[in-house]
Amino acid sequence: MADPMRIRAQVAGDKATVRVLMSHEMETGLRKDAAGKAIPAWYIQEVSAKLNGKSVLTAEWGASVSKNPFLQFSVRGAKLGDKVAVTWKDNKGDTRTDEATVS
Amino acid sequence: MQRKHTLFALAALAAVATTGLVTGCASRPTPADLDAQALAMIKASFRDQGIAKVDRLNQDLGQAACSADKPPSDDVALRVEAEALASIRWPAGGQYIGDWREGEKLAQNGRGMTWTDSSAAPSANGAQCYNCHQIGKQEISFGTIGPSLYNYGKMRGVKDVADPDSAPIVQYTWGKLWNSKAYAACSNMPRFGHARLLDEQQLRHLMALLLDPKSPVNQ
Amino acid sequence: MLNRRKMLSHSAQVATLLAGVGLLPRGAQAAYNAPAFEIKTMAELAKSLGGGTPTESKDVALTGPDIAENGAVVPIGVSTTLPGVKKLLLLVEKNPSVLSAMFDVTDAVDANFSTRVKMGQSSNVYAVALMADGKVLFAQKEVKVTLGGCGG
Amino acid sequence: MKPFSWIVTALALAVSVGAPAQQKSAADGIAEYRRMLEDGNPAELFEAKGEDLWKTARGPKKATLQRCDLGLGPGVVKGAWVQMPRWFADTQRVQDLESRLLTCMETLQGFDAAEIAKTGFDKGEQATLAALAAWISAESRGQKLALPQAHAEEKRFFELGKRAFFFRGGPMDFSCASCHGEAGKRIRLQDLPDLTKNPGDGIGFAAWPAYRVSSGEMWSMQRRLNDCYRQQRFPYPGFASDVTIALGVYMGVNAQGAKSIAPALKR
Repeated sequence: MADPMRIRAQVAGDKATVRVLMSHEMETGLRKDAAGKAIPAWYIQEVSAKLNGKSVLTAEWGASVSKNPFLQFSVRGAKLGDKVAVTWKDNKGDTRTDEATVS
Repeated sequence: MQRKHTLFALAALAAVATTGLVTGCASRPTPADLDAQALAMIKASFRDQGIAKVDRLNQDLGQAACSADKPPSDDVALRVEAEALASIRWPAGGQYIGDWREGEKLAQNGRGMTWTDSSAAPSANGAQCYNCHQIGKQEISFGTIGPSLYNYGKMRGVKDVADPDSAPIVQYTWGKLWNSKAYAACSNMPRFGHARLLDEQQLRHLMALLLDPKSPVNQ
Repeated sequence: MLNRRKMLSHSAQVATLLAGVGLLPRGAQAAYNAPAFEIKTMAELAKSLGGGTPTESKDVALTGPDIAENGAVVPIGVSTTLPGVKKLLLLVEKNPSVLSAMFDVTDAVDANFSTRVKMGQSSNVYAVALMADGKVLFAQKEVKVTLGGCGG
Repeated sequence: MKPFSWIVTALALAVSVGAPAQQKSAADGIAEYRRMLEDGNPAELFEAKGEDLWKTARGPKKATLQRCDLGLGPGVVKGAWVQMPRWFADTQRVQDLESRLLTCMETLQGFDAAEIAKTGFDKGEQATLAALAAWISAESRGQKLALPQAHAEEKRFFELGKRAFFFRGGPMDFSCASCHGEAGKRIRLQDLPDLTKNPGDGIGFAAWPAYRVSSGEMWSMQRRLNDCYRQQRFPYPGFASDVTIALGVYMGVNAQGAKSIAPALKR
């Protein structure tokens, strides 16, 4: 079971800047282990965000996004106390959702 | 056998070193005490791993002489340099120069001799040069622990490595690569020939990189 | 500024990229667009041409370092102030798979995203904006990846 | 940001000039790269994990670490990191953060400290140690290093650490001082702090633990020292062995007064 994300959502004028750190290996499938056998690909493919339950962002990633990924975006019309939820889904079907309050 | 015994002795020493207070030497230890305790602590703190064995901690004269925050006395330094100079093996058949392209590859390669390397053979080692020196102008990722070697041969007026006029600098460069301590007792530079980090052929390639007028280093 | 020939060559590259990725006018896919992320080389991409010619545009911004101290983590940002942008893409020309990330732009977010990508070697990086009217605009910059540490 | 102007500048520098300017542009480029990474250090992920591990009942004794004494009294975490390594009366030893955590995990939670010390980095309870170190150091973020030197053993370990720092050995004749004994030097493009004095806020000892982007791992000071010795071509230093702790005392006391930014982000 994957570790929680770190989500910071800070109001700046009429929008909130959201910074997300995800705990994930983002293994490309191109690397070999010490024994020389290929390490299977394991990476986040889909990322989405909701503001108070309403979808605001969907993104698709490849294996070339860095390990323990960072994502920054800005949600329009977000106010103090609003809830920002971020969800990722990887190529093994594992998924995780975490929520933060806009501050 | 032999080594086992010394190890036990060292372990005992180390125990003293780490529990010095308990065993009652609450009065300030002398610098000499501390030297002995430090040595025992170091020997007791490391273990063999892969090709990196604890015998790597056994210092020779030069290593011991250059293990303080102050340089060694002049006479010790001179002894270290004399021993180092005497240790230099000059290349078979006076053949000093190889292929600068191979030299560049070696200079770029920073691998070798760690406990994660499988072989200690020269063929498994890089020459580490760019870690500490600027060499070719095209490589911007270079270290500054050593001086820049850009235009090394050109600046020393080497137009033809075979020219007798070039002999002194050619020989000095070989000697510096073989055993840097021959010219500076506490040089930070590894002794590539003396410590068997690189073989003669590899050293020839580095010589070419530095001295061959056709090498990009001298353009 | 880049001269015209350079412009065109960049346009061509991006055109082949996008054609291969299957993102030109054929419309957006709902599910994860696996083929888009399987493009291996520029040559592979060149096989499948098509779609409008991408044009370099000052209205698309790509942020990233000139030099990356480590290719494992290269901070890249893509943004545009133009109305009517549908998708923003991040491409690394010399990666085994050129497409790194693809963001759907909605009215609820700014067309401005930052993330971090792996780069195997120094390469051009492209920020591409797919517009509602089918136009394809891009910005590009070279990011140098240096060999760090002791190379060991 | 105007990508093209960047490129033009870069090209201009690359083609026209000699070493000095090129070095400058490279150094500036690296500085710019580091600035871009400042926001969003993945070490945060490990801090969160570490805080959780500190407060979770674990081990054979099903206990938390909340009564662990890091030098400022049982359970006091804030400010503890910037005063370690230090003398601990209960163990009669000078201990750094990791060796002290081993003591607590053994006495409070019933783990086998020797077993954990033998475990490879990032595996099993070693991963726990790395996360704990990330959180504990973060609890002293912005504070100045203030290692105690009152106790005779703390003074003695400083002296032992100094000697270890200058100890030359191995097939390449390296000591810690080979790379860290002088200011303003680099390996490749990496600046090398002079660890024989205070190298400044958030530099050297005041920057570890750190998240290593090259491996995507959280590195404690123990792991940092272990890799220094690997690159020094030395044999393998035991985890929490006296030489690593003595070096911690030497570097930490030299950096006295430097602000800690741990856990930092490193190449």
